[in-house]
Amino acid sequence: MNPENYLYVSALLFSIGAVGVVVRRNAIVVFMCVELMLNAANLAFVTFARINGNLDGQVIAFFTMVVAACEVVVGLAIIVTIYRSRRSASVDEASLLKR
Amino acid sequence: MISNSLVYLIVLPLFSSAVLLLTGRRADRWGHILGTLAPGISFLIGLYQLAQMLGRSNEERAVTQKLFSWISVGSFQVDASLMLDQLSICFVLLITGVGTLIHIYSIAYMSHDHDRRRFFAYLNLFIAAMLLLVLGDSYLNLYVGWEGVGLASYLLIGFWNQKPTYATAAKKAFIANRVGDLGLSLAIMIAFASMGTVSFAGIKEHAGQASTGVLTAIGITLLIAATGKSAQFPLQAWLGDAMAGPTPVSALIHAATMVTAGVYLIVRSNFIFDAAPNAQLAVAIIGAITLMFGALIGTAKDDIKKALAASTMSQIGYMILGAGLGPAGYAFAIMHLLTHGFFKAGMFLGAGSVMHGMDDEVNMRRYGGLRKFLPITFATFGLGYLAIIGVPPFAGFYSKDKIIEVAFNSGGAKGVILGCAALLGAAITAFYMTRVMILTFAGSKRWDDKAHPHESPVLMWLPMVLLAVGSVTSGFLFTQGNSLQKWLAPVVEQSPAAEGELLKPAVVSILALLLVITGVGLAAMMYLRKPVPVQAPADVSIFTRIARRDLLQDEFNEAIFMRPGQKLAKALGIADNAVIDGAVRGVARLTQGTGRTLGLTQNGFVRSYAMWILLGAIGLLATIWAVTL
Amino acid sequence: MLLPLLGALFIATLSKSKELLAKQITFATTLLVAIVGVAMATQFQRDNVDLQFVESHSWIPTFGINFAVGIDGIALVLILLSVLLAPVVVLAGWNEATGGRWSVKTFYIILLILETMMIGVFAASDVFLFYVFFEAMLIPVYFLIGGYGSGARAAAAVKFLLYSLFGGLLMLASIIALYVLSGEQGGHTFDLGALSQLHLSSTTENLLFLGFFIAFAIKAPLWPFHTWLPDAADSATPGTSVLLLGVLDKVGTFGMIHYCLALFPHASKTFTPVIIVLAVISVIYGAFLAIGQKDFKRLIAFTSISHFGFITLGIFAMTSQGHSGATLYMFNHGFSTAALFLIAGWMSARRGSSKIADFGGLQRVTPIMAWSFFFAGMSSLALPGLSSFVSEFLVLVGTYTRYPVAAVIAAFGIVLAAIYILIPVQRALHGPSTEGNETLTDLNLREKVAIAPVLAIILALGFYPSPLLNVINPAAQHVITKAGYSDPLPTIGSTSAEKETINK
Amino acid sequence: MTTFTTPSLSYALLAPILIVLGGAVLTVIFEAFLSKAIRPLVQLSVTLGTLVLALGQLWRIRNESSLTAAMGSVAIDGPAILLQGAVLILAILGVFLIADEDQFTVQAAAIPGSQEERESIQSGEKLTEIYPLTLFAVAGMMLFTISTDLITLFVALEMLSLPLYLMAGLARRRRLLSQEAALKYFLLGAFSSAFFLFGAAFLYGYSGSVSLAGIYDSVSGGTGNSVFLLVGIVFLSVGLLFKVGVVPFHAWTPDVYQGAPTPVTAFMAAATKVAAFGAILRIFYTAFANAYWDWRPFLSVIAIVTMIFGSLVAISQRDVKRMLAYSSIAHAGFLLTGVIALNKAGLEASIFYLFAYGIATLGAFGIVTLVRDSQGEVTDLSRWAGLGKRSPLVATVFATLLLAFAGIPLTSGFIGKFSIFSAAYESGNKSIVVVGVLSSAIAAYFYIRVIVLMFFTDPAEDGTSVTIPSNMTRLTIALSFVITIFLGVFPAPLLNFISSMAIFIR
Repeated sequence: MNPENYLYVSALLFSIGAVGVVVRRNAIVVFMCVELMLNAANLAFVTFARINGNLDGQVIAFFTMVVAACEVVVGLAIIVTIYRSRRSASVDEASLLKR
Repeated sequence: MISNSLVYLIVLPLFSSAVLLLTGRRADRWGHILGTLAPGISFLIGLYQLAQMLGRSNEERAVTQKLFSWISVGSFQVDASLMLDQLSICFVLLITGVGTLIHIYSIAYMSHDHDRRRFFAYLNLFIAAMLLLVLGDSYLNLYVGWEGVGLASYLLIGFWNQKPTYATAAKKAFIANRVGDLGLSLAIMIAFASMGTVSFAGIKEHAGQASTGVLTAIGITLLIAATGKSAQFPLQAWLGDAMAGPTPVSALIHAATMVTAGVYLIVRSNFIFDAAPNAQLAVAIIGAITLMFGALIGTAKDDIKKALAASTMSQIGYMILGAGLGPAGYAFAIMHLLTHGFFKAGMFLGAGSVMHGMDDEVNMRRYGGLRKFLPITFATFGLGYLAIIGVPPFAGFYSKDKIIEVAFNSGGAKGVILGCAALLGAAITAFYMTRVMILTFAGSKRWDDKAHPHESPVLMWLPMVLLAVGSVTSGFLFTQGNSLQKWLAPVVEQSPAAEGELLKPAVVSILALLLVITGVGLAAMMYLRKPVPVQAPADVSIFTRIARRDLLQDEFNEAIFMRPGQKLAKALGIADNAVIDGAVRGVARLTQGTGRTLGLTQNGFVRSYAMWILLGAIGLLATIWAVTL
Repeated sequence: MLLPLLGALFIATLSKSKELLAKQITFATTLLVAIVGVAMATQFQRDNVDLQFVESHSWIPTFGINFAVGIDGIALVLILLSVLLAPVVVLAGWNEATGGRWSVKTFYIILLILETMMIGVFAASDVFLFYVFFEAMLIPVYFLIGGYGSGARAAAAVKFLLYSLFGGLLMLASIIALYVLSGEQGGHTFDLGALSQLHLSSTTENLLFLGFFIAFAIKAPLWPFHTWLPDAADSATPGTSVLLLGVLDKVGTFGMIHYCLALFPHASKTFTPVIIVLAVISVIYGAFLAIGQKDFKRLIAFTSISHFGFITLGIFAMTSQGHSGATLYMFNHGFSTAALFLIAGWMSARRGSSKIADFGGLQRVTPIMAWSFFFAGMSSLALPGLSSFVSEFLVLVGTYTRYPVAAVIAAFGIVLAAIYILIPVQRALHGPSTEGNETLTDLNLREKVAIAPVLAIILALGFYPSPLLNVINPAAQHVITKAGYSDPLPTIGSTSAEKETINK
Repeated sequence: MTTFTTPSLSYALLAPILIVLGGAVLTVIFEAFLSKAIRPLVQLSVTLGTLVLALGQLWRIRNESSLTAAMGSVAIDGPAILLQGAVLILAILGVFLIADEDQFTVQAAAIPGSQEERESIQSGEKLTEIYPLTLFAVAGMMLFTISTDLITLFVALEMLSLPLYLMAGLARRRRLLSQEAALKYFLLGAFSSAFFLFGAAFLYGYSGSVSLAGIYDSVSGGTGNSVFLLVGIVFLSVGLLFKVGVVPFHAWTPDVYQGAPTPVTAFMAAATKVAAFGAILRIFYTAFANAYWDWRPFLSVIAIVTMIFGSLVAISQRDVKRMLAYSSIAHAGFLLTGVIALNKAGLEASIFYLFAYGIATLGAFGIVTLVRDSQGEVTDLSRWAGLGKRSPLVATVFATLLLAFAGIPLTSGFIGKFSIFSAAYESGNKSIVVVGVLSSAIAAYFYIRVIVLMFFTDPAEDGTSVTIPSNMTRLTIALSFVITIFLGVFPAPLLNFISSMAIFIR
């Protein structure tokens, strides 16, 4: 099966994620969409690793997961504090800073 | 010939004027004496120079003195240097001589004014400037004196400037003069551009090669200058108001000397006008127009000084006419200038003395029968009167008739027209001068009893007497064996005897005399037979009314120049703020506006920010695609 | 040249309370500078057209920038102008610092810094250095206007600063371009001499020329870039206005000569017609607006616009008369405007208003003040025998020989000048002394001492301008020759008519 | 089955980063074990010590240059030294500001205005987590500027970002805003780093190598699918440009700058820009150098738009921190012109500009921390009116820094602008120079507006006052003032130093 298809999939995932970030209100969900985008990138890496026939791509994928994990830690922390002080996780309500 | 004493002619009065101005009130006690000595000594120097001159042969009578190099840039070289020749010596003597007399007169006349010192300072300044005007050896030096006398006249007209109208009169005079000066400066520019020099000698030398077009241009611009300074049509309007100045000023500046500077300029520039016939003709025409113009105004004026001013205007018209008639006329123009210097100054001083006696009343309708109260004034004024209307053997007769004669003989229709104008002018002159005489000295008293007319002190009548003597004798002297003509010959080329005389001198004289008599008679009829009303009658012909209003000269100027000018200034002021500055402010406001609008994109919603990023990314993809494919 | 700076530093060390001392030190410093300046002038070899008193220290070698100074006759004259005016301003404006936003001391510090920069901007022979002074100079002026001025001073200051900055940035773009081009043609440099040797394509040259010219036109100010001047002059203190109109604006016209012509001779040729037109417009326009003004300061400001029109005219007439005239004009205008402004300042300080209508009959009440004003006015309308006549006439003659029409139109400025000077003279000095003027006091000794030298110089140069002209002429001649021009010859003979038309 | 070789690291060259990381770990441990009483002081001194030490080490290796310091994933060369040095210096000055505990919440976890928050304030607790976070961020930034392969780049990116996300949320006052800033910064940051990663993936796909050198080779070789390259460049750029905050990836800047505690704002405004631009310069000058035909157009567009947008919007700002934020956007635009220039001059200019700008920014925000009322900082411009009267010194310094931003001669800003514009002009992008000049004219307007406000407007009596700065804050401000002026008058030494160093090695 043509590895390019995996690229299409990853592109699709990435787009879904990006659009999700734009359209969803709940901070958690937005964050999940970002994760989706990261994983789309992972998929792309792995695919390219396959195409190029070297392992660097795979390695990066692992790195990415670790980094993503760190991001989750920081991200959730921030989101939780917001939730605690605002009693809501909607990103639209956090819009005091403007103009 | 080189002389090194010329400069003192100018320096003395200049110095004294500076002293008087700078020392301030401290000089009040002796200011007038110093102020009178300065021109006096200058007069003596002038006489000395004359003696020297007479001692030399006709050709090398001119003397020069180079003081220092004034302006020297590239080919534009102007020295501050003086030149005294047969023409300027006449003026020097006139200025310093008459000037001194008037200074003496002023000592008494201004004795009550606590600013007398300042008055003398101005007078000295004027003398200095006027001397520079006639002594300068280049148009630029002349220009300095030219504007200098303008300044002095401004200061003196506005001497009593606490009266707003007087201040305005001064301003008017200065601005009118400035227009003339513009002409002069243009003339200098053209001259330099075309001949590369501005000195009389240089231009005289090159005038031959220059094209008629250039010469005409120079001539016309010079004429403009002359009309400004000499109150000729169309820049005559200021002279009437200039009578706001103290009477001695009117006598010295606005009768004897400054206003004749225009004549000097034209005669001095004879080499240009002789080569530019059109310009010359223009001069003659202007002269003719003005002599009629002034005369007509003179007939309607009740203010004695304004009447005299009008006559001055008209008499200078004669001179300009004479100067406009070319070589034949120059000498007579100058002659009339000198004689006029005597008799008009004398009459003005007379008028001053009358006002002195009538506590500054100027309306002739409030005079009358003054001859018994001011006998000397009457006598001197009368002599001047006879001189101006041209009764032989008084000065005016010789000078004026000569001009008329030359006018007739200048050939063709031109000659006839100009000649007739001059003759007619003579008649009108006779009329209005007689009117003045009668209204002032003859008839019954019309002043109210508060006034106590009395003869003026010796310091005032002595100058009048001397001037009267001048106005009696001068004409005779100048014409005796064409002395003045011969004297001036080296400066102004003499023409070969005027071709085909149209009228013999005798004829002219007789014609003139007849007309004069008619004029006198007419006046006598009108003002001697029935008593003169104290209030100027309102029910008079439209012509009289117009004449009273100076033939609408002011109305004309205001309508054509002043008001549009003011409007333009105001309009521009608004435009400047609205349009230009408005544009600038507009740009500023626009920028701010855009900024604020763009700022609205910052709506605080994180998702819209994300949207921006997404769109940005897509946009970048688009551009990069567009570029590569 | 560094003297004022030292003075400034020294004053900075003083305590606020010692106002008088600060003033005295400032005055002493400026006076000293003036003396040094004059001494230098005497050392100047007039017939040597190269830059003199040259000094050059490497400043930013990376960009080939040197701290290079050196002056020719023109620069010398303008430096003289600055150093001579400075003490006058200090003395004349003895008390104008009080009532400012900040301490008197600050005022004099800024003043001295400004003087340093004024000298620097004229002396610089390195384009970058010139630009640095050109821009940095704005800041002190900005604070002088905004901090010690009156009325809408903040707005005026901002307007002034933005106008100038805008022009300056355009110039910066041109300078960058020059720098890069010089790099392409053998070695980055900012040396004026080297840059003038660059080979530029005509388009480039035109654009760069515009960059410089607009900056200078704003500074000068030339119509239609002038609208900042009246506001600035209106709200600045008299002293500041004197420096602003008298010296700073000269940087514009100086720059036209020193940079536009030197760097872009061909572009200058190309744009000359346009500039001549603008200049003539400025002459007439400024005069008319001056006639319309109701306020002394604004009136003087507009007269200056008219005068700057003359200066620009003289510069771009490209004749030795025009050029020498223009440079001399800068000097004279400096003094006559200084006199006008200082006296107008004293008048309004005494009267508490600068509206012309509020005055009347001053000649009776305060003769000396009135006379000084009248005198200054006369020199402003270029009365022969006073300094500005010589320069104005030279400009006109010089212009006429190449652009007769322009000269003739500009000549009408003479008449208008008479009007715009005589109107205020009549309203304020003549007539009966009106309500509120009877009690005004005449000039005191300090003011007399301050104004006397100015009037003296005006008079002296009117009769004997040679000392300056001799310095200016060679330089001016040099500039013109470098710009590829030579005086039109006298057109004697029948062909003169055609030749004139050609010159048009 | 490949044989396993132990990676060889040249520790000397990596020492600066390692020192910082070590310090970071150390501070974490202290955080855990030291008593409240001594913690702040210890943490502060350790942090400063670490940074200074790192700087010293950096100085010792300034003439080294190697590609194999860490198996080819970092490059130690002139620019690397310069940029790391810049980061460290800015960090030190930044820490001086951060040391002002009064800026930070004591209990990031506590709910704003809650009981426990009040208690913890009364108990005189001090927040000190900020120090390890700072150190980690600094380490990340340093790594970002030197890393030469995509993995390291990505890791470094996250390493510098994550701490900043947190730091943005630690303000003591207006905590809601602060937290919101943190949230926005985090979400958008993560979003953009996803782009970065995706781009990286495609570049890897294009060249089959993750090292910039490898990408460079295949670009010049022209092998590989150019579509992958273009997509890669674009998405990678998105991630990078987001960090420096240029239009249209700028949206976070104003909000975060305003919401974050001012010292943090100062630190990230100054240091992050250096790091991010360091990386951008390295990537575009080495990896994409030969593909400039592809990326120059859109970078030019972005630069132009950014310069104009930043300057325009800044005019209408009413909050000093937002105003500075927009000005930083405009400056990012100016800096991009240096990238576009793509010549040695451009590189030198950019580095100089980064340093000069960072210093000035620190000073400016430092002053912002000083202007307070009872509620804490006053950032509303209208209440800055008359500052010049109340405390002339502070106002003068601030004015000077603003003039530096505006690029007035005799300040570092002018030299920077001049050098960067001339570099851009030299590379033939005349249009950008013109736009840059014009937009700096616009920019001048709002800087001057603030100056007018401070000096020529009379103060409103509303208790706005300038607190006596702590010695360290004072030091930062003083230094930034002095350096700004010095670089304006005698830039030669630094410029020479930079030009002697600024060559990328591949």
